[in-house]
Amino acid sequence: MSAQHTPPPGLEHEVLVPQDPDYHGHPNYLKIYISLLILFAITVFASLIHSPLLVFIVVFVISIVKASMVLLYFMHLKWEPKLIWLLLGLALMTLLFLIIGLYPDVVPITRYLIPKP
Amino acid sequence: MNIFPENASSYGAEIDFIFWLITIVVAVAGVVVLFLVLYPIFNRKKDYTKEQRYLKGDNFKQLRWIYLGIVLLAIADFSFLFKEESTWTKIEETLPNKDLHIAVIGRQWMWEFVYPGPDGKLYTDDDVKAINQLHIPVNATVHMDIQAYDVIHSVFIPNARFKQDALPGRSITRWVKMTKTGEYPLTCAEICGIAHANMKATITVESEEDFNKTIAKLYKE
Amino acid sequence: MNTHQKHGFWHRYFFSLDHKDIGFQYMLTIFFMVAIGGFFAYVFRMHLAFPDMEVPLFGLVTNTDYNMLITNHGLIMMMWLALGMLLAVAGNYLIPILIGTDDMAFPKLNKLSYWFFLISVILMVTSFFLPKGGVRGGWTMYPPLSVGDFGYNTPYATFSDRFFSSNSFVLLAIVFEFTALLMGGVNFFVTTLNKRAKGMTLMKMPLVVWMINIASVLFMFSVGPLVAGTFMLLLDINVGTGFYDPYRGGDPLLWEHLFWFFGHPEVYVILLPPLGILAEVISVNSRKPLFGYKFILTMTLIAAVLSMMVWAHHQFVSGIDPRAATVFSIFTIIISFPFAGIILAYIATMWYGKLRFNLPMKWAVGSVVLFTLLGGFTGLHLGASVFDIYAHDTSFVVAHFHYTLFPTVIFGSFAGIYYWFNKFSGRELNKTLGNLHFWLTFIFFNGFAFPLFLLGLAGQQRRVANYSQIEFLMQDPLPLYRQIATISAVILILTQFIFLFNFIWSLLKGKKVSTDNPWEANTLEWQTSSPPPHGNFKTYPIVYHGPYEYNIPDRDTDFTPQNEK
Amino acid sequence: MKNSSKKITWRQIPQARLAVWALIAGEFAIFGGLIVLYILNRLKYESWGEMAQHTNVIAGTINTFVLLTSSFFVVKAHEAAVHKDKQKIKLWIWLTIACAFMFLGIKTYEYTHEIMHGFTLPGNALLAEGKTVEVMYWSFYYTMTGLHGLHVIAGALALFFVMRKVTKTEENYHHIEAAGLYWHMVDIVWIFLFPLIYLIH
Ligand code: HEA
Ligand code: HEA
Ligand code: CUA
Ligand SMILES: [Cu+2]
Repeated sequence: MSAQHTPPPGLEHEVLVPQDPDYHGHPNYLKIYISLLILFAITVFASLIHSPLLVFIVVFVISIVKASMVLLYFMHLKWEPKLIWLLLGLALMTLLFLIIGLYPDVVPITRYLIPKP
Repeated sequence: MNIFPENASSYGAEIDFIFWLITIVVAVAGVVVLFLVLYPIFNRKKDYTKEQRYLKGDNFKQLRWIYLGIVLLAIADFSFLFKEESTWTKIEETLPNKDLHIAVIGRQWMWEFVYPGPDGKLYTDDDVKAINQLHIPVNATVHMDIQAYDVIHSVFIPNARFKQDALPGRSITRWVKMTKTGEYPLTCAEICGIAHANMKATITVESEEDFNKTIAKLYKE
Repeated sequence: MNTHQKHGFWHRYFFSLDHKDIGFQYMLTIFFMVAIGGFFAYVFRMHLAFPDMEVPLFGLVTNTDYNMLITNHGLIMMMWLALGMLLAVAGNYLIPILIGTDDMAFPKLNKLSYWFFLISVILMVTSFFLPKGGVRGGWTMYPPLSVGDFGYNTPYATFSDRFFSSNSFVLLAIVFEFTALLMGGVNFFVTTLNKRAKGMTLMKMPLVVWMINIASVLFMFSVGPLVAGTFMLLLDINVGTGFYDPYRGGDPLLWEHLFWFFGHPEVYVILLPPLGILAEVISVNSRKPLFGYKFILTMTLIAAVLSMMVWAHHQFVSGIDPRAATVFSIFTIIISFPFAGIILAYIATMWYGKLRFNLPMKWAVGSVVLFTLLGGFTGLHLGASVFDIYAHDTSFVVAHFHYTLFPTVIFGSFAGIYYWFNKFSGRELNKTLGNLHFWLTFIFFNGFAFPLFLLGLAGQQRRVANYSQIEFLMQDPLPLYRQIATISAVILILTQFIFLFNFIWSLLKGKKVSTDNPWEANTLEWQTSSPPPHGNFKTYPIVYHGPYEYNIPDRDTDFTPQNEK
Repeated sequence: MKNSSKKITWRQIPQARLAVWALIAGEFAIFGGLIVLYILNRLKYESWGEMAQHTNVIAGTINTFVLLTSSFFVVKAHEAAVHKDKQKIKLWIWLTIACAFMFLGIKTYEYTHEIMHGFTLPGNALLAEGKTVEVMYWSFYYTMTGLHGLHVIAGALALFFVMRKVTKTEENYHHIEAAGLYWHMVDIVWIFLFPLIYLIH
């Protein structure tokens, strides 16, 4: 294999990269899991409300809470460097721009007039 | 200078004006940039001291010329932006009262024009249709409902500085007011298949009476 | 040392894990694609000027041929040349060596990324030979047309008809290529963050490394929705869904949005790496520190964020909400400020310098001048929504984007190739041929592209196979302009053979370099042997200085290698 | 050891994990794009609510539960990796993969049912009824869940191979976490898909 060259001297700092995975905190995973399940149950019951808009809002907010719990604790984002936050933040920003830019052209349907010839 | 085709619509001149405005602004900026680039190239022999050369541009004092450049550019940009946006509002965001309402429908590969029949209303049974021949009265505000059947087309009237894509499924209303009589080309400006190149029509701008005669004749047919 | 020379051809050009070899593989593949793209340009340019003539080497160009030629020219040049040359080649070759490390963080992923790229190239090229011929809907592939003959109107077409159509193949090719570039991007990102030589802080990285990384990240985010959109278009074609079919609740405008949401950031993805290359070249050859390193970086980041808010300027007249168009127009004008900052900073670098007006520098200056004066500034014309009503989809736009793309992609790549040739081959390019190549390219590029402005202002639409039926476009002097453009374009393309010859000949037989650091540059790649061994450095460099420390006052030499105390 | 909130700097983050984070950000843009399109169309067409009633909410609920649980398993595997306990790593990862299979199984069941009821991807049956707009709901449904399903498969494969590598040859324990991150991403996507597709009528 051509990749086999021994790292020459001077690369010692590379060893900084920990081989030991335990360098960030560990929350109590069971607790998180149970609260996720509770939130999940709320979502399912909330969907029985008879108002689509309300359901949408409630359900969406809970989804965001759930997703951020998974992100923060299961994925240890809470202990990750700011760089990762930035990366994910940029992804969300992209989506924000997209939704704002698309809204006026996709949602209002008043301009639809002609049926298929 | 007539690098543009002859203007025949009420707002065409304003669009040309915007072009010249921007061109002048960027021409001035361009001369400055060109000078800035060429000066050091033709002045290569001159010997500066190391201190003079070791300019890193890492503080505001050294960067001030660049900031000044950006500010000047910003002023120039916004000066034409205001004019530009007000024109845009006038042309695209507002619909002046109409004298005539027609539909322009693109299909592979021809233009279909629909005039209101004797009842004066569009989209009724007595509509009048014409293919590739558009007649409109002079000095009349014409509303066009721009539509397409199959793929995206684009109505382009160079002499009116008018362009609007025609999307299937959508009806987009734009207006135009021609101020000169004559025959003008109307072409398709969005690729739409094999005969995109041949998808063209003629607009005849004529006086009110001539126009009425034409419609009456079309209606009979 | 040169471990790779022990391996055979296949090993070097197919299975190598070395970033330099992979970069070179990319480059050869891209040359192959460019040859196709350039040939297509030649054919349709000839057809435009002399509509009734049989084009030598091709024959008579029908309307279908014409549409197919321009579409594939656009696709190849944008997706395979520009993105490939600047992200994949520049990124692969430059990043590890400029940050002073042995290889990419994930060499195998890197190899995989090249293979994906190769698959995409193969898919793209096979698409020309499919029964119904290549794609013909413009490189933007607006849906109802790009769903094509298998469209919403022909539900009876069989699945194999649909799948073995150029439309499916090209979309698949694009998906593969995006995947390749995404893998590359992740690799660059991790390599830059984790594998820098000791002492190489972020602010001591050469600008080109920054630029390629910013471009990769920008690419990664902007392409996401389009990947989803491409899957949807593939489903439309192959399965018969109606995502873009207005008669089934879909909307063709959706694709336009998704495409340009990627498409506009894409042009900056294309622009940033050459700007980085220009920074290297200009700074070295002005013997001065790059003026305002942090300033340029800030401006780039601002522009990168802004670039995600301007996409609809390609759609001013496509039926979007006119009020939204106003907003997009304003942002489009605003985005010129950071670029003004960057360009002015480059120019400021040249002032008070001891300029060496050698070949890389010529390409760099040419790039700055043409990009600014005729590319960037006409961007402002188009960004003004009102004028865009008239100019949209005319040759004015074509001229604008050739004046932005050609100076950045081609001039920038050539600046890079002429600058780093000594490094990656250990030999020198012939200077006379190089000068000839530069001046001919410079002159005839203008000869080709400038008339397009005038044609566009006269109202000539783009993507039209044959103007001879459109009377107002046949008035004098418009046909003459077209012929000037064509003749220049043909000479321009022929000129590239000078380069090709020079490149191959010098690679095999050129004069061996006498020194490892011919430009007296600071950056790390010049502090190792030419060509660099596998693993790049004998001992890992330790970095003490920024990349652009020329003419530090109390030093004897006017340059200070980054790894010298 | 628990809850020690030791922060690390970005120089210390292992390569594999950094790469997976970058990948996740990219995937967010892809799925996010799709979800944005779905939401916008959802706002446009009220009649999609009616279609949403034809989805199998119970199956969806079970699936959500399965995925949430699998996320928990993965994180347990990570904990085992911290203690370098190969046996436990295997156990938790196998449980996760079992969850993946269960998820896919239920999904297949749902798909067959829906297809039998005429809700197919091109939706010719609905088209024949004149429900032109509603067809798109099912197009989105299959595209989103299908793409997600592919990611489930990819995630399970990744977990499997990483587990094999870690327990057999190399002892790169932190690779478990990297693969786990990807799996969580798949879960997060489902957290959004489930209510958007199944619950809002
Ligand atoms: C590398 C590629 C590239 C780059 C960099 C740009 C840069 C810009 N582009 Fe361009 N563009 C394309 C590639 C590119 N474009 C392509 C390929 C298309 C067409 C696609 C298709 O339809 O097929 C297109 C189309 C296009 C359109 C749509 C036209 C239409 O279809 O109707 C518009 C409209 O706004 C536009 C605007 C701009 C603007 C405002 C910039 C700005 O970023 C430019 C900013 C730079 C400057 C302004 C110069 C620097 C300024 C200075 C040095 C100032 C000096 C100051 C002083 C002296 C005070 N472009
Ligand atoms: C990077 C992008 C790029 C580049 C470099 C070029 C280069 C050229 N383009 Fe291209 N062009 C596009 C991108 C590009 N184009 C796009 C996106 C479109 C829109 C398509 C559409 O409408 O859908 C377009 C459309 C377009 C049109 C408009 C067609 C129409 O609308 O009707 C025309 C017409 O003249 C044209 C001509 C040319 C010519 C003569 C060149 C020449 O400059 C070519 C000469 C250059 C080379 C040959 C390559 C450089 C050489 C090397 C790197 C060395 C290696 C070379 C070999 C091995 C040969 N192009
Ligand atoms: Cu219709 Cu082009
Ligand atoms: Cu743009």
